[in-house]
Amino acid sequence: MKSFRTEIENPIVEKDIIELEKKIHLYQGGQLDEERFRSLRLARGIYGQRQLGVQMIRIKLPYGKVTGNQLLRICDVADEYSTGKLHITTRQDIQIHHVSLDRTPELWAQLERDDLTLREACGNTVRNVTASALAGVDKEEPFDVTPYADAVFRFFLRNPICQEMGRKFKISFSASDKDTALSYIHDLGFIPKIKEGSRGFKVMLGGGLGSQPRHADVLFEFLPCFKLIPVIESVLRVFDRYGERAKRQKARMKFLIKKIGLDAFITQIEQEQKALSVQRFDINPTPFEKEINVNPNTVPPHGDVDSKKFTLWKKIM
Amino acid sequence: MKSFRTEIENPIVEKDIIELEKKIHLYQGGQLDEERFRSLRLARGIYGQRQLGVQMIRIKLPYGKVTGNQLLRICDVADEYSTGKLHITTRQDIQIHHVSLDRTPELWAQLERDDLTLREACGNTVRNVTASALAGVDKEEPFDVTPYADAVFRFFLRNPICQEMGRKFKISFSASDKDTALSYIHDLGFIPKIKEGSRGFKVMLGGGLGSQPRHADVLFEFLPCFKLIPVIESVLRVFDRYGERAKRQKARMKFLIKKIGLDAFITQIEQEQKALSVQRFDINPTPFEKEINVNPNTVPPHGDVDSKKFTLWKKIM
Amino acid sequence: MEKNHVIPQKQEGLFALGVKIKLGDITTEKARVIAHLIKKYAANELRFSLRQNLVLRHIKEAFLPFFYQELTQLGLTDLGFNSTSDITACPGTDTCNLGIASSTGMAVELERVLTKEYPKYLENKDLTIKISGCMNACGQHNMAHIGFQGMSIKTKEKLVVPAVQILLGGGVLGNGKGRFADKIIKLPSKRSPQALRIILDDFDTHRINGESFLDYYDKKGKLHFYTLLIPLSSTTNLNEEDFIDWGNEERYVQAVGVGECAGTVIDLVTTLMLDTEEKISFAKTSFKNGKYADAIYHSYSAFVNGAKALLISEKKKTNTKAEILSQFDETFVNSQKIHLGSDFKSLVYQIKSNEPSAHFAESYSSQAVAFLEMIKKYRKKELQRAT
Amino acid sequence: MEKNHVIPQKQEGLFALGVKIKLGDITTEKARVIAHLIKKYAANELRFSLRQNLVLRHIKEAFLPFFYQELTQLGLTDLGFNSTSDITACPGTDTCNLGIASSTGMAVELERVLTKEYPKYLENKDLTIKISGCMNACGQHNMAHIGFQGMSIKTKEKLVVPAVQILLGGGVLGNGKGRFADKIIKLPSKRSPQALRIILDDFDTHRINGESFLDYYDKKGKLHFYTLLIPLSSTTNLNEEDFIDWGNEERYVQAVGVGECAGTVIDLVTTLMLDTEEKISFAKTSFKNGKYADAIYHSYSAFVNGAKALLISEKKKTNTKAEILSQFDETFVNSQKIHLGSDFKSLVYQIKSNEPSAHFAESYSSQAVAFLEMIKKYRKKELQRAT
Repeated sequence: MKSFRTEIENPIVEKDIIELEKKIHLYQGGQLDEERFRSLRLARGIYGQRQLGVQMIRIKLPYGKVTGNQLLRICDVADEYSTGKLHITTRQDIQIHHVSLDRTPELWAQLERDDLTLREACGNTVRNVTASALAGVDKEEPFDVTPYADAVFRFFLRNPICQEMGRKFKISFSASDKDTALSYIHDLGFIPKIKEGSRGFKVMLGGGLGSQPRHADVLFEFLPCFKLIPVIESVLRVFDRYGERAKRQKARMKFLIKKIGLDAFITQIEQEQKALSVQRFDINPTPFEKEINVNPNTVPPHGDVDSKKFTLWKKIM
Repeated sequence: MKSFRTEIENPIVEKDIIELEKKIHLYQGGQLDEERFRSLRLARGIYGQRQLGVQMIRIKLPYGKVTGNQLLRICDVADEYSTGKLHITTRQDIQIHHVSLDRTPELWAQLERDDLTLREACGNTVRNVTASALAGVDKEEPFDVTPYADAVFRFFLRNPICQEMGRKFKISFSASDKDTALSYIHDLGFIPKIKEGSRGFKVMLGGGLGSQPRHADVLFEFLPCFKLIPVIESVLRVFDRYGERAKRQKARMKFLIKKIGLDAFITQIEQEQKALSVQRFDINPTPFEKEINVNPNTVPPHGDVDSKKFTLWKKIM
Repeated sequence: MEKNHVIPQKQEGLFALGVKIKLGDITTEKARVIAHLIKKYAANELRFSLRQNLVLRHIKEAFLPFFYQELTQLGLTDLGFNSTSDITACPGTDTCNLGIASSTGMAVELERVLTKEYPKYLENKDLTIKISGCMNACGQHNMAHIGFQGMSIKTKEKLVVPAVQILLGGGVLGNGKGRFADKIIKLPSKRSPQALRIILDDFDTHRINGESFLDYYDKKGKLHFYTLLIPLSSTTNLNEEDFIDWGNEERYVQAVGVGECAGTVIDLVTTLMLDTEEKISFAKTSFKNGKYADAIYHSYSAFVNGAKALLISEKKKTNTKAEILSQFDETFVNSQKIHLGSDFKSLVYQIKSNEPSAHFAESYSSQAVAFLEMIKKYRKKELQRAT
Repeated sequence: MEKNHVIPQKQEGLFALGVKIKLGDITTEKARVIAHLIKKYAANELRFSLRQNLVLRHIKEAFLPFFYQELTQLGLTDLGFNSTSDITACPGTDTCNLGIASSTGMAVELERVLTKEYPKYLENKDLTIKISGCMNACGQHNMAHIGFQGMSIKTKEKLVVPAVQILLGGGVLGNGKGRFADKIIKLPSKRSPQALRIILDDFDTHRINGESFLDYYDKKGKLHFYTLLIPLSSTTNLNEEDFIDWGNEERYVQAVGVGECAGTVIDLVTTLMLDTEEKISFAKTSFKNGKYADAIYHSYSAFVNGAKALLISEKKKTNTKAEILSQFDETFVNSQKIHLGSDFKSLVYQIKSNEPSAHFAESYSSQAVAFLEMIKKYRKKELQRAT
């Protein structure tokens, strides 16, 4: 196994990538059980594909955001390791196909140089934390949910309580009551609210699509922001302990709630208080509210525009 | 795609391996149709495996023979690219598992350095030419079939008439009438005979196992040796032209013979005479009959042997 | 608010831009242009949306024409961002192991129908269409107003046809509430465009004072729509088309774990034409090396593959090489569509009546070259007529 | 002629050697020793046989003891080369996409039964047993005297059980002639050893003056054997064992193209024990970095995985983490098999009643270490007792 030089500053990430390379080598030496290798690589965004011998790679983009350089980096990786085509998923990730298993560590190392991760994009982990695409600019939003989605993403990445759960876990943040992030089909869906001037969330619990869809229940009409992470941690701990693990079709959290009932589930969450790693977690939105620097002022030259089509396209009510 | 330096003398083999590397690269770039890539790699001994992302490699050993160095080479390759375990198949090939697709060109290049091939071990081609394991030493054999099996293997390797047939084609040579190479379940099965002092073969046609087994028919009671290759070529040409190609379950030659009947099939073979690349092909057995050099004479020292067990094991009637 | 592609932001004077990306697939070439654009003129940030599109932000009004110009050059200013024609579809049989029938192929076809026959739905943001390739609903089909779920049906004669389950009545209501779609009926998937026409026509004609689709659906009830679509569901009047899934050429095979499963959408006809060219070059090399029998066989394969390419594009059967020769005569030579100077079968079967001499090898391969030119011209003419 | 492992060659004074290789699997380590042996003492040549064995050749009589000695050290002088106990089996569910039930697992079991209960079949060259994992017969099951074909059966309660089709009456007759085996009956595959005993006992007792198995089979007819085996075929009296395929630990799941399909035989219990050790080391690292909540969770996983390992080896259900805790008490603690000083549930659920302090993290992880030692000792004792 060609080992590449990883110029990754972050030692934890570097350890992750080198471990992936080691496990691929073990697997190809027949010394690693397929089942365990599968859960390991799924938790690193590497998914089997219909065509044999090649893999699909899912790049995790919290609330669907990329900077210019990050998008350029994704394009370089897609040309080098895949087919030069990006697929945008319905949960704001980017998928590239036909990737060789051997080259996934290298690919991951390159993405990390622009702070992009494959970590827990697939597998029985907390998947991408999504948010409405207009979060931060939506006229109807009480406040920008982006900082809160970001804090949740960072807090549960590599967190031991959600690395080997019974099934995947999906979290969404909607910008407004229009709920474009579809909270009612998520394990945990958050809708921003202001109550007596302080920020909080309406919390939807245990929704899901699939062959047996379930409408989420209202867990809290209003949950103050400092409670956001502790509540999520307690829900994850309960799901990890009581969630079904053998029968895959019955393993999503929606089936657990159907089995023991919402009240019993809430009692369990309350009993987790003591064990939580944090009793409150204050999220500071200011780094996300910096001045929008839209330089420069002069519009670059451009060909004349077909005014009829442009108006139709622009049509602002 | 890391390209490795191939120190292969034989330009045809080198071209084959470099082409495989190119096609893998195209496939991983999404520019090669899965179906076509599959038939290309199957014809180069690379087979999909149950575990995702890894391949099974079949090493083709005509009449099951290996020299010491060839076996050592196979072991080196199995340790380097696979799980350090060799699987002997019921058609005298060696299979190794859990191999990474990217490294198959390298693997093949190493095998070729000891004149071992992956070529046409799988896919819709002439598979390994098998022979009874005692061929050449069997007390009951009229003559050693090894030189004839070898000539057939070399003549049809890379031969355009059997690179993209409708289905696989299996040829066997039995050492004696005991027919341990199972001629009755082969597309073409040969049993050595002597008639008026000259060598020839009883020829069995159109046998096969699978879900609908068929007992082979007798094509010739006695076919002189110089006719062996021309007859095989004519059978392959007829199968390539009239064999079913869409419905896989009906594509083996046994189904064609069932459909048009043995007589019609024989007429077709006769009509191929003119187009054959050779009207007769003389096979020279002498290179295979060189003195058996069992050096040295002195038995190396060894621990004393449990005589009771040894006798049981040795028990020659 | 999201009336169309330009969305005013809460930050005065700044706008967000909605860019529709068909099936969420974008080439790196286009993505790079957009990356440079946002770095310079859109606060170095964009968001991928939950409808598989792009949303740019923080754009000053004065820059809108410039952005429109740049995006148009990338072919990314089609109307219909977040509208009914912005159909969500999972990769399905393209790259997913679990895909039973093609969702992307169907999405392309339904979008074509909407753009050509129901243009007003390009601005309708309230009605969504979603397609999944299997029951696991990665394409969210069971929360769409009109949903399609890929599956397969067995006809009486045990033949397998790609099929689709039609679902109606799903949707987001807001503030945490939403609906799941009801299963209405199963149809051969090639009839989904017709099903969509029937649903939209019925809604457009009987809808009163702009009632929403969901209100209309609840009012009419499931049975009403079942009866509307029943005629499409019978599997006794299937034609050849119905046996071929969207975006595919070959007959549908439900690849259920049959060893290595098939499933890409690369155009088979073009591949076969390239293959024919390759065989002709092999013939030349063998000829140069004095291997005349090999050269003849390569030319023979060139004839057969070239004929197979044309027969596949006409959806003809090509089960054996021999059948390809007779089918080609039947379809193209006897009908005078292609003039060879003799029938195709005797042209190709020269291989049986000639010894593998240098002379024959040469004439046979030049005939193969001429044949390839002829079918290339024929195919070009056909493609021009079709588009 | 091939009476046993040493076969006199037509070349006077030289012998061929038959070496039985179980399931045709040999490590490179052993193969290298043999390669050097043949280079020096066996004319630098060996042949792999059609029964997945090795045949060395050109060995002088004087060298036979030396070869016997060398092969014994490699564990390759088991009796039964080419005999009934030399069972042909395809890789089946180990590595083949099409495998429905395990053929290698069954072959190992049948060989054990033959070696222990029917030793004379180790010298019987006339009766062959062959096993395939599916109907494609790569294991040649339908040309064996006694054949087994892997499949699965659905019980009334819709549960899937690994099953096997028994076939009888195939074989090579010589000079181009041979027979195919008839399908006799379908049984749960865990009953194949019992089926083999019934067939061999019946043949041994009722066979007259050494008639061959094929003559006996033709004389008695298919129905005779069907009636013999009927009692084994009912699926109303299945036990837990019957739901687990040969060479596997977990309940049988027929992996039919379900996304990424499962199928290796690496011992799950050992993997879980290693996993427990890994979790304990993670706990230590987290503790050192002051991440006490993380350390506690790793110790918690160590408790659960360790318990799961023991429960699996006892074929107990381990559907959820919570169930594992109660099952462990029920199976090991209440039955006094393992003494913890308290029940397992309260030991592990300390996590719920303690804040994630450094003090608790430390005591919890040392308890986990002690627990791992205890189950390792228990498992070692169990394994000794079993073999």
